[in-house]
Amino acid sequence: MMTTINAFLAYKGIYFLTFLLLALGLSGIIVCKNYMKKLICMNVMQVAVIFFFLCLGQKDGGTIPVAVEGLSAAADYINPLPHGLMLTAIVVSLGTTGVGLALLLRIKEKYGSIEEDKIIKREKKF
Amino acid sequence: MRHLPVLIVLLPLVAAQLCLLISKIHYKAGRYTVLAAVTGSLVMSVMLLRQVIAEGSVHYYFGNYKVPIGIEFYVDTVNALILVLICLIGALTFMYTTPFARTTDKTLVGAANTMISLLITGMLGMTATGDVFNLYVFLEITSLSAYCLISLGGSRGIVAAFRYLLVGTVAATLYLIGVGILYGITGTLNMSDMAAILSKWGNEGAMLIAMCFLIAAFGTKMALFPFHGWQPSAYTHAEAGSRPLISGVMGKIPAYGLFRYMYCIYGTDYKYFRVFLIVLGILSVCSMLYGSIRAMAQTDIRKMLAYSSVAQMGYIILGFAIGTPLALCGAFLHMFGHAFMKGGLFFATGAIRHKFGTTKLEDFGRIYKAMPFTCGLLVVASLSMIGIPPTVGFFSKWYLAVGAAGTGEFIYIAVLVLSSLLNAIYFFKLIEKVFIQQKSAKTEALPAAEGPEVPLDMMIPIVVCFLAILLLGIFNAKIVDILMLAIKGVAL
Amino acid sequence: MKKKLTVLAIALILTLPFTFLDILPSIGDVNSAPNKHVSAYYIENAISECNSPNMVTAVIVDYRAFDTLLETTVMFLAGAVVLLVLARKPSIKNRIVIPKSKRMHKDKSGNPIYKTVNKDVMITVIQPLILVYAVYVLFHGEVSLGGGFQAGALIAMAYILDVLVIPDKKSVFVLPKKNSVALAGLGPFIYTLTGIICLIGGGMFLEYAKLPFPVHTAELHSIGILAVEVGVTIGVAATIITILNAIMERVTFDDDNY
Amino acid sequence: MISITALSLRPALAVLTTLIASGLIYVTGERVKANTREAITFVAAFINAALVYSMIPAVLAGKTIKLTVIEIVKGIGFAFNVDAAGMVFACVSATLWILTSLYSVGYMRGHGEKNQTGYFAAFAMCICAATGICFAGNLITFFIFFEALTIATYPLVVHYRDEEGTRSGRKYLAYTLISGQIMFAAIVIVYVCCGTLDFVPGGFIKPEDIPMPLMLILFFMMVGAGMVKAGVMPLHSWLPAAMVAPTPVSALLHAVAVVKAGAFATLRVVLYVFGPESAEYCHGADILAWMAVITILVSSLIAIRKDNLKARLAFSTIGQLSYIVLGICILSPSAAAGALYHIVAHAFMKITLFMAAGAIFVTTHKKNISEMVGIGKRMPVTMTAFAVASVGIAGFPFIVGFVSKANIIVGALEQGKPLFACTLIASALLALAYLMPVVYMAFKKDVTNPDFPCKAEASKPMLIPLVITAVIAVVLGVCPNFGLHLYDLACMAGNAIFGIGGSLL
Repeated sequence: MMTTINAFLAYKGIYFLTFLLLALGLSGIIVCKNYMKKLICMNVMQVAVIFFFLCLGQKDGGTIPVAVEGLSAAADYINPLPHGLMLTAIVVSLGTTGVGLALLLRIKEKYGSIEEDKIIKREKKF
Repeated sequence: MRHLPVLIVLLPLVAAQLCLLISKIHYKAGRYTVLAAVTGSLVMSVMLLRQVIAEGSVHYYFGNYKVPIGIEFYVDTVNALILVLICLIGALTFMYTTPFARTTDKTLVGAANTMISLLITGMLGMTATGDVFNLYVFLEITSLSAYCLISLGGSRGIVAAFRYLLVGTVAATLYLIGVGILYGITGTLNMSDMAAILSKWGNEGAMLIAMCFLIAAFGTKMALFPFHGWQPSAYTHAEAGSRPLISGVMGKIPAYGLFRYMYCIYGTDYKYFRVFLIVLGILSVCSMLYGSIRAMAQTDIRKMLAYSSVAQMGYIILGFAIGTPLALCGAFLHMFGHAFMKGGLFFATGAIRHKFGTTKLEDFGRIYKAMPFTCGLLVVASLSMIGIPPTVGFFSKWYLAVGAAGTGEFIYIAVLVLSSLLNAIYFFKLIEKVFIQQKSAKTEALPAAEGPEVPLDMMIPIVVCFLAILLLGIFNAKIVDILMLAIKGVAL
Repeated sequence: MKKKLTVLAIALILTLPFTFLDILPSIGDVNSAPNKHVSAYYIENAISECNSPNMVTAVIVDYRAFDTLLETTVMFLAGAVVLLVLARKPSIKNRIVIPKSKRMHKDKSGNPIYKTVNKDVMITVIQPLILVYAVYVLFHGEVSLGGGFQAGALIAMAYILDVLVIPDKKSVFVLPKKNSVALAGLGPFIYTLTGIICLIGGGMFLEYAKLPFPVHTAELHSIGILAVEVGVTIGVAATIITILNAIMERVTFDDDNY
Repeated sequence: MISITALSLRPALAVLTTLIASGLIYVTGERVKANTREAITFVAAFINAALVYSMIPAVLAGKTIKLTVIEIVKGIGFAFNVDAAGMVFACVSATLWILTSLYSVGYMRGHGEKNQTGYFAAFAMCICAATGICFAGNLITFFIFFEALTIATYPLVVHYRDEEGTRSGRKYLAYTLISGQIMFAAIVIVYVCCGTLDFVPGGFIKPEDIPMPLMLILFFMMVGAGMVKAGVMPLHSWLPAAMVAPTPVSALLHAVAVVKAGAFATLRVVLYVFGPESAEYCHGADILAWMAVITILVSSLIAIRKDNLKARLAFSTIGQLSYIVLGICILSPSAAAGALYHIVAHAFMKITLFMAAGAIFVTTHKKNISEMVGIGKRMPVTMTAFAVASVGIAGFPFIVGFVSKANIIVGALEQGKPLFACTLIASALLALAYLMPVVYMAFKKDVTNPDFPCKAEASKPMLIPLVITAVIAVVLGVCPNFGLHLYDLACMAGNAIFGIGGSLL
C-alpha cells in the first residue's frame, strides 16, 4: 500500500497538482465576477500548463541543460525542449496579460467598474 | 521558388515589423507597405498553389533541420488554397479600412496597420505550419491582434475584446494541454512525425483525452455551438474596417487546424475516430440550428451576421463529421465560399454604415436606391447563405448532402435543409428591409443619397466578393478537383 | 461556499484520469517518449551543431528559431496593442460613471517618503551597473544561462528606474512613445533580417550555416545566435518601454478623482 | 464528347440573352429613359424567340440538341438537352414574352407604375429561368433554374412594396423555398442511389433501385416543388395571395412562367426521372392524380364564389393546371401529349383572360365582377376576346382548349380510368359556370351602367397583344399544328416517353 502511494506521489503526483491548478483556474474564470480576478485565474491556468510541460521534461539524475565537461550522454541533462517551449509560452502569457490589463484599464475608465454584473447593466446604455 | 512557403508568411510579418518605422515618414506610407506586402503574399500564394498542384505538396525546413528536429512548413493543395483565400480577403480588407480611419496620428495609424498585418501573418502561419507548437504561437499572434482590432470598436468593443481574451486564452491553454499530452506520448512536435508515431504505438486513451482538449480549444476559437459565447459580441463590435477579415476568415483557420489533427495526425484508422465524428456531428447540428434561430431574433445586422456565422461554422464542421472525401470537399468549399459571403456581407454592412451611419435593420428601408451595387452584393451573398443556385453556398451544401447521403446519415440532410430554411427567414427579412420597407426617418434625413455610392477603396472589395460568390459557385468543380488531390492523399 | 465545493469536486473528478490512468509518462523517467526522441538529439548535438553549450538557447534560437522570432513578434505585438488600446481616452462626459470632482491628481513624488532617499546618487551608481550586466547577459546567453529576453528586460529596467524615480530629468536616454514602438518592431526585424540573409546566402530561412561570412560553420552559428539575441534584446527592451510610455500618459487614473 | 456546333449552342444562347437583358436593365436602372429599357426588353425577346424557333426543325426531325457547358458539380455537367417536351414550353414562353412585354409597356405606362426597372429586370430573369427549365438536361441544371425562377418571381410578387404585397411575398417564398429545399434533398438522395441525374424519356429510376416506402417519399419530395408552383390543392394558397401583383405579373405567373414551370417540373419528375414504370410501381402517380382531380373540382367550386375577377381567374388557373398534372399522371402517351399541349392551350387562353382583366382595370379601375355589368359596350373588343378565351377554357371545340382536353380524356379512357374522364367533363361545365356569367353580364343588353357611358378601349399596346393571343387560341384550336408544330412536338414527347417510336401520330 505504502509503496503504491509512494510510487504515485513520485511519478504522477505532480500531474495531479498541475491539473488541479488548471481546473481551479478554469473554475475561477467561470465563477468570479470581477474581471481582475478572472484575469488572475487565467494566469493561474497558464502557469499550470507551464508546470505540466516542465513535468514532461523532468529526468532522474539530470542536471540543467548547460553542457559541462565530461557529461555528454542524453541521460545526463534534463530535457531542454519543454523549457524552450515554455519560454515562448511565458512570453505569450505575458503579452496576453499585458493586453488584458490595458483593456481592463479602459473598461474601468468607461464603465466605472470591473464587476461583471455592473458592466452588463451599463453596457446597454451604449 | 523553394522559399515560397516561408516568404508568404514573412512578407506581412516584415511589413508589420517595419510598418511603424515607415509610418514615421507619412501616415500613409506604412499602409502602402502593408498593402504591398499582402498583395505580394497573394501573388506568391497563387504561385505556390500552382506549384503544389503541379508537383505535389511542399515541405519547408527552417534552418535546414530535418523533421522532427526543426520546424517545418507543410503546404498541400488544401492549405495552399486557404493561403490564397487569406491573402485575398486580407488584401481586400486592408484596402477597405482606409475610409474608416479617423485619425492621422502617425503612430496610431501605423499600429493599426500593424495589427491587420499581423492578423494576416498569424492566420497564414497557422495554415502553413507543420509543427504543433508553432501553430500555438501563430494562434496567439492571430488572437492578440484580433483582441486589439475588436477593442478598437468602441465602448462595447472593449468588453467584447476582454471577454474574447479570457475565452481565447483559455482555449489556447487547453490547446497547449492537448499538445502536451500528445508530446508526452510521442516525444515530438512535428505533425507528420507525430502521425507516424501515433499510428505505430499511440496510447489510445491519451489520444482520446488529448482530442477532447483539442476539440474544445479549436471549437472555442472557431465559435462552435457550446463554445460560441464570445463570438457574437466580438464580431458585432469589432472595428468596422477589419470586420470582414475577422468574421470572414478568422474562424475558419482553427477549423482547418482541427481538420489537420483529425485527418492528418490521428488518421481515420484511429480506434475512437467514429466517436469524434459523432461528437462533431452533434456539435455542428446544434450550431447550425442554434445559430440560425438566434440570428432570426436580432435587430442589428452585425449581430445577425455574427450568429449566422455560428450556424455556418456548423456546415464546415458537418463536412468534417461526415468524413467522406466529397463531404470534406464540401466543407472546404463552404469555407472558401463563406469567407466571401460573410466577408461580403460585412463589406456591404460597413459600406452602408459608412454612408448612412447605421447598422440597425429598421433603418435599412429602401437603401438600394442609393447603393445599388452594395445591395446587389447583399442579395447575392444572402442567397448564397441560404443555398440558392448558382451561388457557391448551394454547391457546398450539395457536396455535404451527397456526402451525408453516401454514408446513409439522412438526418444531416434534413438538418441542412432545415438550416437553409431558417437562413432564408432572416436573410429574406434583410432583403425585404433593403428593397421593400419604407425609408426610415433616420436615413430619410440624410443627404447621403447624392454622390457616388461608396469610395473606390470600398467598391473594389464589394465587386470582388460579388464575383467570387458567383464564380466559385459556377466553377466549383475545378476547386473540388484541386481539393480532391490533397484530400484523397491526406485523409482517406 | 457550497458552489465552490462543487467546483472543487468537479475539478478533482476531472483531474483523476490524468493521474490514475497510465496515459502520461512517469515524472523523471529517463526512457519516456519526450526524453528520448527529439530531446536526446538536441542534447547530443547542441555543441557540435550550434556551438552553444546552453542547450535551451540552442533549442530556442537555433533549432526552433522560428518560434522565437514569432515570440519576439508577440512581444512587439503586445506593446503595440497596449499603445493602441490606451491611446483613446474617453472624455469625461462620455463615461458611464462621471467622476464626482475634477480635482487634479497630486504629484506623489512630492511625498516626503520619497525624499528620504538621495535619488541622484542611487541612479548614478546603479544604472550603469544594470546596463553593463545587461550587455553581459546578452553576450553570454549561449554559453551560460541568459539571453536576449533577460538583457532586454534589464535595459528596460534601467529606463524604468530613470522614469519612475526622477520624472523630470532623464539621464540615460530619452525614448518617446512613437520611437519606442518603432524600435520594438525593429528588434524582431533584425531577427528576421538574419534569417533573410541566410536565404540570400543560399540556405533555408534561419540556416545560420549559410550566413555569407568567411568563417567556419560553428562560428557562423555563434554569429547567427548573437544577431538574433541582439534583435530580441532591442525588441524586448523597446516593448517594455513602450508599455511604460503608454501607461505613463495615464498617471492620473480615474480612481484618483472619485 | 458532343461537338459544339452553332445548333448546339442555341439553348445556351437563348438563356444567356435573357440573362444579359436582365442584367443590363438592372444596371442601367433609372438613369436611362424608359424607352431604352423597353428597347432592351424587346430586342432580347425577339432574339430569344428567334433562337427558340430556329431549333424547332431539328427537334421535329427527331434530334435532341445536347450541350454540356461546364462541369457544374463533380461528375455532373451543366447540361442543356433540347427535346420535344422542352421545346413546347420554350416556344410558349418565348412567344408570350414578346406579347406580355408589349402589354406590360401599355399597362405600366397607362397605370403610371413605379419601380419599373426592377419589374422589367425580374421579368427578363423569369423568362431566362423558364427557358433554362425547358432546356435543362439533368435534374441539377433543372433545379438551378427552378430556384432562379423562385427568386426572380419574388420581386414581381412584392412589386407594390406595400403591406399586403410583403405578406403575399412571404407566403410565396415560404411555399416555394420549402418545397425547393425538399426537392434538393430528394435530388441528392436520388443521385446517391442512381448515380445519374440526366433526364431520360421514360425515367432513369428503376423500380428495383430504391426500396418501396422510400421511393414513394422521394416521389413526393420531388414532385412537391412542382406541385407548389402548379398550385395542386393542399399547396395552392400562395397563388391567390400573389394576386396583389400587377396584372401583367399575374398574367406571367399564371399563364406563362411560374405555374407552367411547376407543371413542367411535375412532367419532368414523373415521366423523365421516375418514368411511368416506377411512378406506377410506387403508386405516386395514382395519388397525385387523385389530388389533381380533387383540385380541379374544388378550385372550380371556389372560383364560382369569387367576385374579384383576378381571384376568380386565379382559382381557374389552379384547376386548369391540375389538368396538366392529371394528364401526366394518367401515364399514357396521348394523355401526356395532351398535358403538354395543355401547357400551350392554357397559356394562350389564360393570358388572354388576364390581359383583358388588366385592360379593364387600367381603363375603368374596376376589379370586381359585380361592377362590370355592361362593360361589353364600353370595351367590345376586349370582352369579345375574353369571351373567346372563356369558352376555350371550358373546352369548346375549335378553340385550343378542346384539343388538349380531348387528348387527356382519350388517354384516360385508354388506361381504363373513366372516372378521370368524367372529372374533366364535369370541370368543363364548372368552368362555364364561373366564366360565362362574366361574359353574360358584360354584354347584357337591357342594362346600361352609368360607369360605362361610351366606347373606350384600352391603349393599343394593351389591346393588340390580347387580341393576338385570342386569335392564336382560335387558330390553334382549328389547326393545332399551325406555325410552330407544337402539337406534333407534344405528341413526339408523349411517344418518346412511352417508347413508341419517333413517328408522328
